[in-house]
Amino acid sequence: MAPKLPPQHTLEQSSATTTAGQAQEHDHHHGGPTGIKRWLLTTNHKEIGTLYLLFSLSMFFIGGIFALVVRAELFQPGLQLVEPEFFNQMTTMHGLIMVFGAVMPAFVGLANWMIPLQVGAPDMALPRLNNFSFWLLPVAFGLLLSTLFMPGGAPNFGWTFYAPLSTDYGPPSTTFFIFSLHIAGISSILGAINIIATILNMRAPGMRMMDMPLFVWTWLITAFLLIAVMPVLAGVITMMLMDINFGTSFFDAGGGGDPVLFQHLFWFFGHPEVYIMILPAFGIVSAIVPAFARKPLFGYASMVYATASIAILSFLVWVHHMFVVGLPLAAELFFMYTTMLIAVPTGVKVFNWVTTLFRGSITFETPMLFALAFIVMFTIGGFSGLMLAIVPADFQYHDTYFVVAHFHYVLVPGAVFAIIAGAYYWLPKWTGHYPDERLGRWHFWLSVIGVNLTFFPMHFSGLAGMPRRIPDYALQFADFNMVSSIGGFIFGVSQLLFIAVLIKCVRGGEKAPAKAWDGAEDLEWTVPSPAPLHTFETPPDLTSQAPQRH
Amino acid sequence: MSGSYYVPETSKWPALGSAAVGLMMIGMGVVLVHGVGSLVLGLGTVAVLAVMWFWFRDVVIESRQGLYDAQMDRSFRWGMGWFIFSEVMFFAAFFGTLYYVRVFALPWLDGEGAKGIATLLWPDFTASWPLMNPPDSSISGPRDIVSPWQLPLVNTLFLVASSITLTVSHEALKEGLRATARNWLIVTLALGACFLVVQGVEYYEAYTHYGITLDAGIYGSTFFLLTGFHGFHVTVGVVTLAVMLGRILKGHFSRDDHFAFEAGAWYWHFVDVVWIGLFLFVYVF
Amino acid sequence: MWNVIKSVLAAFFGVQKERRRQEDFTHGEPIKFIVVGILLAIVLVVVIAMIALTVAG
Amino acid sequence: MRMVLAWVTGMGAAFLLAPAVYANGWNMPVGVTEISQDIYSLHMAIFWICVVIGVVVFAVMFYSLFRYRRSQGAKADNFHENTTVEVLWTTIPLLILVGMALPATATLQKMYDPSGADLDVMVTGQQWRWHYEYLDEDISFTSSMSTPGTQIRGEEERADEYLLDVDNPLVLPVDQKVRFLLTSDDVIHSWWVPDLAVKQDAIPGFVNENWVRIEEPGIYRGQCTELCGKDHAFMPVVVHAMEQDDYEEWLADRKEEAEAEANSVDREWEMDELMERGEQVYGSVCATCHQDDGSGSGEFPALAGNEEMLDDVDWHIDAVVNGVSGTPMAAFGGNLNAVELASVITYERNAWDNDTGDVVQPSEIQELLE
Repeated sequence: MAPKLPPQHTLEQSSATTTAGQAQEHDHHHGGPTGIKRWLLTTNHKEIGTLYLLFSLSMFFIGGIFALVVRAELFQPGLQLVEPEFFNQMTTMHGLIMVFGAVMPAFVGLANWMIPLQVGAPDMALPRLNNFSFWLLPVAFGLLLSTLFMPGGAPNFGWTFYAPLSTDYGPPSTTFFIFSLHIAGISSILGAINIIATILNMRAPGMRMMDMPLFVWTWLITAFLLIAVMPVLAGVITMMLMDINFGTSFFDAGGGGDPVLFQHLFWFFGHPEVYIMILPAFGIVSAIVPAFARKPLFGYASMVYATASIAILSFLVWVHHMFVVGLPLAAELFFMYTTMLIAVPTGVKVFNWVTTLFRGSITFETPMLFALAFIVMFTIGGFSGLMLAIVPADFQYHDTYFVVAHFHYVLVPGAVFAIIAGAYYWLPKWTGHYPDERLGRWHFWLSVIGVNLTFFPMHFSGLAGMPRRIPDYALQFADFNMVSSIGGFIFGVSQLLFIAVLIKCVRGGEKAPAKAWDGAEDLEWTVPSPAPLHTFETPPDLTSQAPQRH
Repeated sequence: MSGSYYVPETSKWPALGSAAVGLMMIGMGVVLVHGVGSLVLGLGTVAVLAVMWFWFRDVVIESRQGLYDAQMDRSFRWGMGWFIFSEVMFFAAFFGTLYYVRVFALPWLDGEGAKGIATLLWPDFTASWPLMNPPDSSISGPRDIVSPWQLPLVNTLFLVASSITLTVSHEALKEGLRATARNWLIVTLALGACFLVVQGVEYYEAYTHYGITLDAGIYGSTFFLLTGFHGFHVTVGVVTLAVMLGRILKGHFSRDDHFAFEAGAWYWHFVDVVWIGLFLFVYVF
Repeated sequence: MWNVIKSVLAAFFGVQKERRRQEDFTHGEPIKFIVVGILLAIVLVVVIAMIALTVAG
Repeated sequence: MRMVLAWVTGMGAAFLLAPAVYANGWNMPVGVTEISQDIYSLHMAIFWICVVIGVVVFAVMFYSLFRYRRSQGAKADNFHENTTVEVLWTTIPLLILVGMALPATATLQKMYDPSGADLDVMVTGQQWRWHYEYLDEDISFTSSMSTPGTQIRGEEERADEYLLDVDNPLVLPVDQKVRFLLTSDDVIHSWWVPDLAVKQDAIPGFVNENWVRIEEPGIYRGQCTELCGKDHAFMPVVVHAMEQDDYEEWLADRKEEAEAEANSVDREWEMDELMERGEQVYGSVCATCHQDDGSGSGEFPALAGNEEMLDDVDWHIDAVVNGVSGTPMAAFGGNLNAVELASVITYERNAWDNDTGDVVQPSEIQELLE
């Protein structure tokens, strides 16, 4: 919208400074700064996407090392390697880093790279804000990791940081932990706003909502969830901050508060958060399965509806994390029923994927392998989730390794496998080269074996009675834990293969054409591989085309 | 419209901004935990404000150079709309806290309702709202409460009036009546400033005369949580509108191109609505 | 209006005829669907809550 | 393609193996209460429903993966919608869920009825031990893990009840409805005994209710299941269920002991007596933080050679009875009786070369407590 006012002195003053340079640069796309400055100052969605993905990958390894410390200590009964205080710091940091530092930024990175490409937009809607969202993350996680070196150690109260263990009884570093979560939260909210604005406003002419690829749909809904619940997290940690530093009594019955209030607020954030970490994964799998089955996704519309239903239900089920805190019977029943309902849309998704495979023409490249493993193992995680929804049974499962098995099945072969599948799927678009198929298969098989060795026995140790978050355990759990630890190390070490694949793929490999996979249909496959820095500067006009999916 | 979407080439403000945010947060943490480092906090705060200044300045300049099109305008609208939604959820958490405490926690501690057995631990406790005597007798509750029909009512009138004057100003801008727009915006700002002054007086009285403090149990906790964060938002709103006034004085904005002003107005109305909720549930009921 | 409610219910259930959906997405006003969607979500919550309260006695 | 086949058989085998493994005693215990047996049946019913659904879905999936390989010349179809099957696979799961919700609701209603209890026990979680109070019997005691540090550090062979043994188990009669009232003095703990199917959080400042009617005498073990700090792994729960007669005998003994101790408050205690009793109390209550040898750990100060404590006996008494604000040191005035307090303070002032020679008499403490 051109300004209709006559130019004023501000404008004259300004043209002498920043914008003159920028306006000039606008015509020479690759004339920007180079080296580290290029990455610091970039506003390009692909570069920012890459930054997110690399950040996430490094956090994945840091969080992974923390997990291996935990698994090493649990290899045998007794205290061998670390003290309980440090063990608790490791479980806490592992959870926080993996949730907020690895999985979420990975999905945001994929969104940054792929959403503009999939909707035919020149970039994200608000490119500078996009860069800000990213650079807040290293600040947040630098601060979080620095708590490890503070007196009293890092946060040691679990990634769910229940009050009053985290308030009256937390280490001094808790205040810094709260601020680091604030920063990460701001980053998530701003990132989500950007993604929503991009999806709603930047679609190529002619692309209707129901023409959008499912990755875009799932991210639209994820972004909505993020904007709805990250502020609640910000609120609850602010209340913690005040209880710790300013003498308030939000979570102290003595002053009229309630420790359980913390859990209500936390899980009102936390349950949608769980779906924030899985919905984009559904989107990725919904892209890969049809591509390698060479057949349109079955039930596109029901996928969209199912995603929306899951999102709505996610606001109605938070208490299922709190069935044993002692709540009125009506509350337990309400939340049991709503939680069970989630099984319906989730089941629909699995049925749709399976039916997409039916009568396809299937090949098994690495992205497809990871996507198929996702379907199987996510479903196993879904089953244990259904079991956990049954309140009386949950009384026995709650806070045991059964729960640990459940959510790791959903998050590791679920979210993480989907991210890896997405990386293999889109690597040709990012680098112009196919990832090494042989190494990819090794990576896949070792990961599958490692993951199942690690987490399957946890179902048994949990049912047999092993509580979560303990550095030492009774003798009857010894065998399960030994297997889990071996599996953990196999899984951890085999991720180094992923690094090898990535490096090889960036440096060279079989050249990929624009449409790198013959069954892939979305818009990103119409631009060259590797995608040039600027794409769709003139949006593709889809109005004349037949709708993509119908 | 095709191909005209403005993508800024590079900018140093985002990276500097996150460094500034980091500096401010570290400063705040060091001040709270170790009681030193207010210099770092001060530097960080100034840095954050400076980055905001320069960043928004770039946006204003680009806008006035005509680099933005209708699509960019919609991006800003979606962005601001969803940002306000996130603020709504932030306050929702606090209102939810107030609701939970009043409807569940306190009656339970007093022996009412499904979890009333908690009263075993607090035999002498009687629930009331405002909570004058917290369950633990070592926590001294407020001695008195702020009457809603004095300063808070005045403040309600200030804010409601300011919403109206701001709308008048906005309408005037849409009609191209710049002087009128400017005058009503000044009135709005004055009302906002009055609100803050009254709020300050009220806090002073709460602390010195009524014994309503942060450590006066859950009443003081929720009182300051809700009014404090609201007051902070009013401050931000006042600053935003002051910038808008500055831009009007400089001759920015046209009849149909003044989204910055409109966004500020959205924000101001949001803050106003939150106050109505506060007035009802923190003061009146 | 009845058509809007039917479509929203179909969406809640997750299944709808392609032809009907095309109609909704070409002719319907989004705001209607959003409002009805929110209302029906509230109805769903109330219904489940009523069941839970009745069972809990 | 062999890889896919291997995968199909591998995953299939794992899936079929899972139930077999379940049957081999790695499963949830059936337990010794009606509720625990109900829960076990619910658990198995849902498990088998999941297995059946899983087998059907994965069978279709792996059949498709095998049958429609492009390498075998499969040509892709183009269908992508079918209202009938979509309606079916939404409706059928809904019905199955309703079928699961009904028995779950019934069991839950049963669990939520603590009325008509024969015996009330107040269970209080403390970092890191449990305190039990028999509300109508005027008996209370602390129950701490008795597994020695030497076993944890591997200097001694680990016993069968490694980490699951306590000095004073909770003793309950069988076939009686026992109501638990759970709370906590510090952070949230959770009291769990799998065989009794009771897992309930202990929330500071609030009280939770739960109940059991144990059907068989025996010793049932469990653990704290809510992260409660450093020694979360080391606060087991042991319930000793007895026939009514044995229980009453135990109760009488306990009462007698308590009475004797109460009567002895006023008499002059000898140093040796206090040291002996003090060592017991110290081992049960203080050693988790301050260590057996008084050397302290982390934020918990050493007591051996602790000048602040040794120089000022009144400060020491105040610290133990009322706690030290701003530190994790809790107030023990409410949990320990005068004899226990006096003896443990005396012990701390004379053990590990502290040798102050100070004797703190129970009568002194009793005055303070009153």
